[in-house]
Amino acid sequence: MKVVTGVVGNDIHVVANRLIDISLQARGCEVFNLGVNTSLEEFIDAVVETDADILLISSLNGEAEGWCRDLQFLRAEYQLRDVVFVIGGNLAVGEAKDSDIVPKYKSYGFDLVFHQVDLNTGLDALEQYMKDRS
Amino acid sequence: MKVVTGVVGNDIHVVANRLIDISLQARGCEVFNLGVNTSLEEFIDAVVETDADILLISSLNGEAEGWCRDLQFLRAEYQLRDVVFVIGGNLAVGEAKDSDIVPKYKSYGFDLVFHQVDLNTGLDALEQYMKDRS
Amino acid sequence: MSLLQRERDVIVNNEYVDKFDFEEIESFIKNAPKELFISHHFKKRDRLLVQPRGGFPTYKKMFALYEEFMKADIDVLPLTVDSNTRLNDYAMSKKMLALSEENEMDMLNGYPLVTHGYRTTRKMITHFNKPVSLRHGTPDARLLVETALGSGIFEIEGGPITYMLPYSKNFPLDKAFLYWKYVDKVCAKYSQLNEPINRESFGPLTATLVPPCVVIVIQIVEMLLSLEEGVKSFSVSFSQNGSMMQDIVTSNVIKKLSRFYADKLGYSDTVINLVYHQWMGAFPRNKELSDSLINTNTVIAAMVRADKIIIKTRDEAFGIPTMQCNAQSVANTKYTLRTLKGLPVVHDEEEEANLEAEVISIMDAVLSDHADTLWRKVFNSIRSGIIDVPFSPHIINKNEVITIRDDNGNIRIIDKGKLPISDKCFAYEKSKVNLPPTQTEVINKIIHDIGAML
Amino acid sequence: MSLLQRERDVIVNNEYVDKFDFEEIESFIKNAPKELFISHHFKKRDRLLVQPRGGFPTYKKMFALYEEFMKADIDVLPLTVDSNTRLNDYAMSKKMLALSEENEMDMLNGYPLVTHGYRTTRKMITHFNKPVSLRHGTPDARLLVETALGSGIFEIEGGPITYMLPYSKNFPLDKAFLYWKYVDKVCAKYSQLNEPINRESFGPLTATLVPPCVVIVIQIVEMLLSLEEGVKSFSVSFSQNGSMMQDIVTSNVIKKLSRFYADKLGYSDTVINLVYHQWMGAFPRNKELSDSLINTNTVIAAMVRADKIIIKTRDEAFGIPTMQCNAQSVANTKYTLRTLKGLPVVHDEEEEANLEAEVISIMDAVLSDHADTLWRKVFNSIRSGIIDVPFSPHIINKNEVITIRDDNGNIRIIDKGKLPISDKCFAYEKSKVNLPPTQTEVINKIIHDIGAML
Ligand code: B12
Ligand code: B12
Repeated sequence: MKVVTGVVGNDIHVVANRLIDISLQARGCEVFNLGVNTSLEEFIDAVVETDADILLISSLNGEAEGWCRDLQFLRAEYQLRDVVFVIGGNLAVGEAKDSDIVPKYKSYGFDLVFHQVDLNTGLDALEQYMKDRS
Repeated sequence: MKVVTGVVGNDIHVVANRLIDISLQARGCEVFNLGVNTSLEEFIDAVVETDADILLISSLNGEAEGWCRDLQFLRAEYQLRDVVFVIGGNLAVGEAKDSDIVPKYKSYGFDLVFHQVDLNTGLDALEQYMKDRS
Repeated sequence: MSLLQRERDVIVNNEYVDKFDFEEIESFIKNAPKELFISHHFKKRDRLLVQPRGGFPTYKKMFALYEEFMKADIDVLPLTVDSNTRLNDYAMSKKMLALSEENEMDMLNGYPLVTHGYRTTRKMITHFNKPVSLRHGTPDARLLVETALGSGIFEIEGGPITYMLPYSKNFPLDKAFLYWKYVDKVCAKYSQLNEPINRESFGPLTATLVPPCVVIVIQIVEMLLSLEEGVKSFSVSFSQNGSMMQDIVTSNVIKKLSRFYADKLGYSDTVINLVYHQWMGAFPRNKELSDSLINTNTVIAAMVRADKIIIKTRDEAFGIPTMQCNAQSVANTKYTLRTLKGLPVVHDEEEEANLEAEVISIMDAVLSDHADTLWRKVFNSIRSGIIDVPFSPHIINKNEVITIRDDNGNIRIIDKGKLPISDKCFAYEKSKVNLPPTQTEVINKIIHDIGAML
Repeated sequence: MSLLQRERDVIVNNEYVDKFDFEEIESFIKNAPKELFISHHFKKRDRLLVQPRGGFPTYKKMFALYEEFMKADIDVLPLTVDSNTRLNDYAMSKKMLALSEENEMDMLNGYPLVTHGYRTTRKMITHFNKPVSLRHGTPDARLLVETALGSGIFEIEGGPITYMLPYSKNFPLDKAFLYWKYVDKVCAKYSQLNEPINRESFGPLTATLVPPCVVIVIQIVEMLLSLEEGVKSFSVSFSQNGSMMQDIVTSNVIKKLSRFYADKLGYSDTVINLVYHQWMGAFPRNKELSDSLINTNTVIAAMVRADKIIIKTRDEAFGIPTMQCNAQSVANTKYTLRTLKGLPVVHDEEEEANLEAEVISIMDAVLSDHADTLWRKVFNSIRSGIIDVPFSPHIINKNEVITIRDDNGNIRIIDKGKLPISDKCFAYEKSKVNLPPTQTEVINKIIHDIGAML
């Protein structure tokens, strides 16, 4: 399984990113880690380039919404229907409820949304999702 | 102005009692301080004996309700209609609202009720009450 | 039948109490799980044990409180007794318990242990299988302690001085000494069956500007009185003074001197532990600030290297805390102790030397009293003001010692009354404070200092 | 016109910014009330100054935040800038500010200072008349700082290293040095008009297992770079390490050595202050526990005798705090500092000697680099790993140093990478930890240690 990962936008919180890298590798994935401060376009480019199965975006500093609104257009434009789009971390400025956040990001084109979900719980859910899908 | 004061029941919180003694004296009262751990009967006896104008009871440990329910009967029995009955301190077990506490103690026969009221605020109100009355 | 046993039979024969089955109690204690004994937990010394205060009138509510505490990973469960039971007014407790049960409203400020009895209470205590500490304030605690031990409560707080001078107005002090001798004897007796029963003294006293030397002397004296009767596990205690340094100094001196006097009088086999009470004086009427105060106290407890901390709640200024609030306080304290690392070991030579000298002077005076027994020496010392507790409501207390805070929050003696401390020590104390010029200002300063945490 | 002034004219000529009136700004600063200058408050040194973090997108909400803070008796107001402005993405800030204003919803994680401009912002700052501290994280802060100074913000946080290595991935480090030289020059220039503008370095860095020697070296180096440009008031800082003792040791050494190097290089007229940051790593997802952590940090800040403390809130793990929550945190901290008395002065000779030796070795290596200017020496040192910040996202950072916690919570170096610390010091560090046997276990321990406060 090929995974492109990184932190979206002008966000430089790197600690989670390092742990995600380690965890994905431990789960047997081939990881392309773009690191922090990555734009949506860079992510999409990397997905195309590496022919990835999963795009796993982190956002910690509350910026995600501003960056991810256009995902649906890019997704259609590049015809990336088979790639699984995942986002996780801290997906709002200030405190927010799951029930607001999850539908919103799904409407932007994400398949799986993990707002303030523990990393392992999220990655377990991702694995399950990939299994159910194939 | 003669004031009988003390702490009612099996209550031994003495600090407020010492301060009340000092404050009443500073306000020019003649103070008969029965101290802590004083029963309602002892208070009434002292009021009769000293011909006091005011009976100022403290209660801190939450016991007051158990002891003061019978005040109305004693008040009637000894015909103490002219004496002003005051109670203050912490008048319930656990946290309680003024709007519950004040009417309850008034129904027991108190003229003035100060639940968790600062001492000086209470004594100011008492002085005002005595003025309005005469 | 021994004299003690005869006395015991009389004590437990009380119209408010079910018949005691001493044989059954003995076999219960013999076979009780080690977990119930705090002395067993102290042995491990792997962490600072956390204990709240807490008592509700009904069995049901007390049980629910313990459940909340267990969720917060508590170390020692408290059983705080209501103030009527404390003053042996079982009739009032019974009446108020009935009212509490009928109206689902708390008409008592604690658990009326004697009224519930040991058979009922033991069910609860063995169910939770945690050490329980009896918190009361009772000059005559004989029946209460018999009930507690029968219930599985293996830590008994109090003593003839610490549960008298702050907790009573008229109770005869000489009687208190004899009643507490009884308590110690019974604890010592049961201590031979299993792990020792722990006795704990109540160092906070009136929690109002009590100078550390008085606290330490009383702790040592009560300890010695217990050890005389055969107690093998004893906790000395004190509460936050208002200055971190004074807490550290008090801790260092109380540890050193309690061991010193125990050894000196031939009790070197006794295990002595230190208990720290979070601020026992008036709390701010703001729950957020109370939380801050509580946490600061937890940090200090860790710094003074206490073995157990007794905690307060954010509801302190308002009344008996709700169980959720109390359990939250436990959880917060456990968190702070878990994450707080790398504590320095601190000493202040000068302060420690001064405090040590004060304690030794007073101890010398107590021990050289002409009376034949220790308790009578202590009794005389209190009567004469050699031991004098500020703000005690008790008629026998001299009430001559006056204290005030210095700029660093330390409690300093400005009038030593009959305390037999040396001129040098007294001069040291006075040198630390700038006394206001007028008597009224001194009184205002004292009122201000009582409210140091407001 | 000087070279600097020509550069300034270019900088402020930006499509997102209103025209700058430098003359007007100069006269504003000349006549600004002393209260706006934190350097003025530091002089009094009568208490530990309390400062939160905080920034909201709209002027209205920012004003309301300051009002809340004032009620809590704040000492220093913060102005935290959003992350787009930090990376000079003014277009994005503008767009998101507009969205925030339209929808009454915060679409930015801070106050977009450049977008609002100095004329608007100054109204707010002079209205409250408290010192304001600029918190950002911007490698190229030239326009931002010009705007800040024009607004009446007289404390500028940051520096070429501390606002680069933790805050950026690709920004060219050499440029950052030059851009920060500009900032320091402008600050120094304005410092001559009234009280000095205070510059503050950001010691927490990535807040993730950074060893104290690296923090201190970076603090000293950034200080020296500022002093070179004529800055007269500088604050060094660090954040809670995870061990009280390591905090105390770090404080003692940073105070001593920052003074030492300032004097050595001829800046003995500089005033140096110490700022302590409450725990900057991951917070527990439980607000009660966060409160406990915050308060513990306040106690430590007082123990290490900092001049200012920068505080967190109980909402830290969740997101930007509400203003009420933030103000409550200020009130709690002020309460603790007001009631906490009698703090001991603590030292640990062995630890201090070791840390001092480490810092001096690294400083020696930096200063003896062959380059001609200090900034180039530092630049080379970072590139070669003589200065190396764990968990930095920046491509230039070596990322070779590996640290872990010992049993007392101290951060210890287990792989020194290219840090030029002596064998003796490195042996000392390693002697403190029991390294797990396998690489996986080491990684798990590091993950665990990052979450020390969870
Ligand atoms: C110090 C203290 C003690 C000391 C007392 C030493 C002594 N002999 O005085 C010790 C440790 C011995 C003690 C014991 C107990 N205490 Co106590 N104690 C306190 C504490 C911490 C401070 C009291 C104090 O001295 N305050 C300083 C003085 C100056 O203020 P004050 O007493 O509040 O009085 C002010 C006002 O109430 C007012 N006021 C008082 N009377 C009057 C009258 C009038 C007319 C007016 C206008 C105003 C007024 O003016 C005073 C000055 O501002 C309070 C909690 C708190 N307030 O923070 C608990 C508290 C009063 N104690 C309490 C209890 C229950 C007990 C115990 C029963 C033990 C237990 N179960 O926890 C025992 C009591 C035994 C007994 N027989 O009464 C409870 C009462 C609970 C309730 N009402 O629901 C409190 C509130 C703690 C709590 N939250 O559980 N206590
Ligand atoms: C350390 C830290 C920093 C360091 C970062 C150093 C670095 N380069 O990494 C510094 C000090 C530099 C910093 C800077 C800033 N920070 Co910061 N920072 C934190 C802090 C305290 C801890 C983050 C951390 O390292 N956690 C440890 C890691 C392991 O956990 P994590 O990041 O939470 O990730 C876990 C989960 O989110 C999850 N996860 C993450 N991604 C994904 C993806 C998937 C698919 C799944 C399933 C799970 C998952 O798994 C991870 C492991 O458990 C948090 C608050 C907190 N959490 O306590 C704030 C926080 C993230 N920062 C915040 C902000 C706003 C900033 C700043 C903008 C400054 C400011 N205005 O306050 C700047 C950012 C500048 C920028 N350009 O982005 C905010 C975000 C606000 C919001 N979302 O509303 C937070 C929440 C603090 C706050 N309450 O204000 N920060």
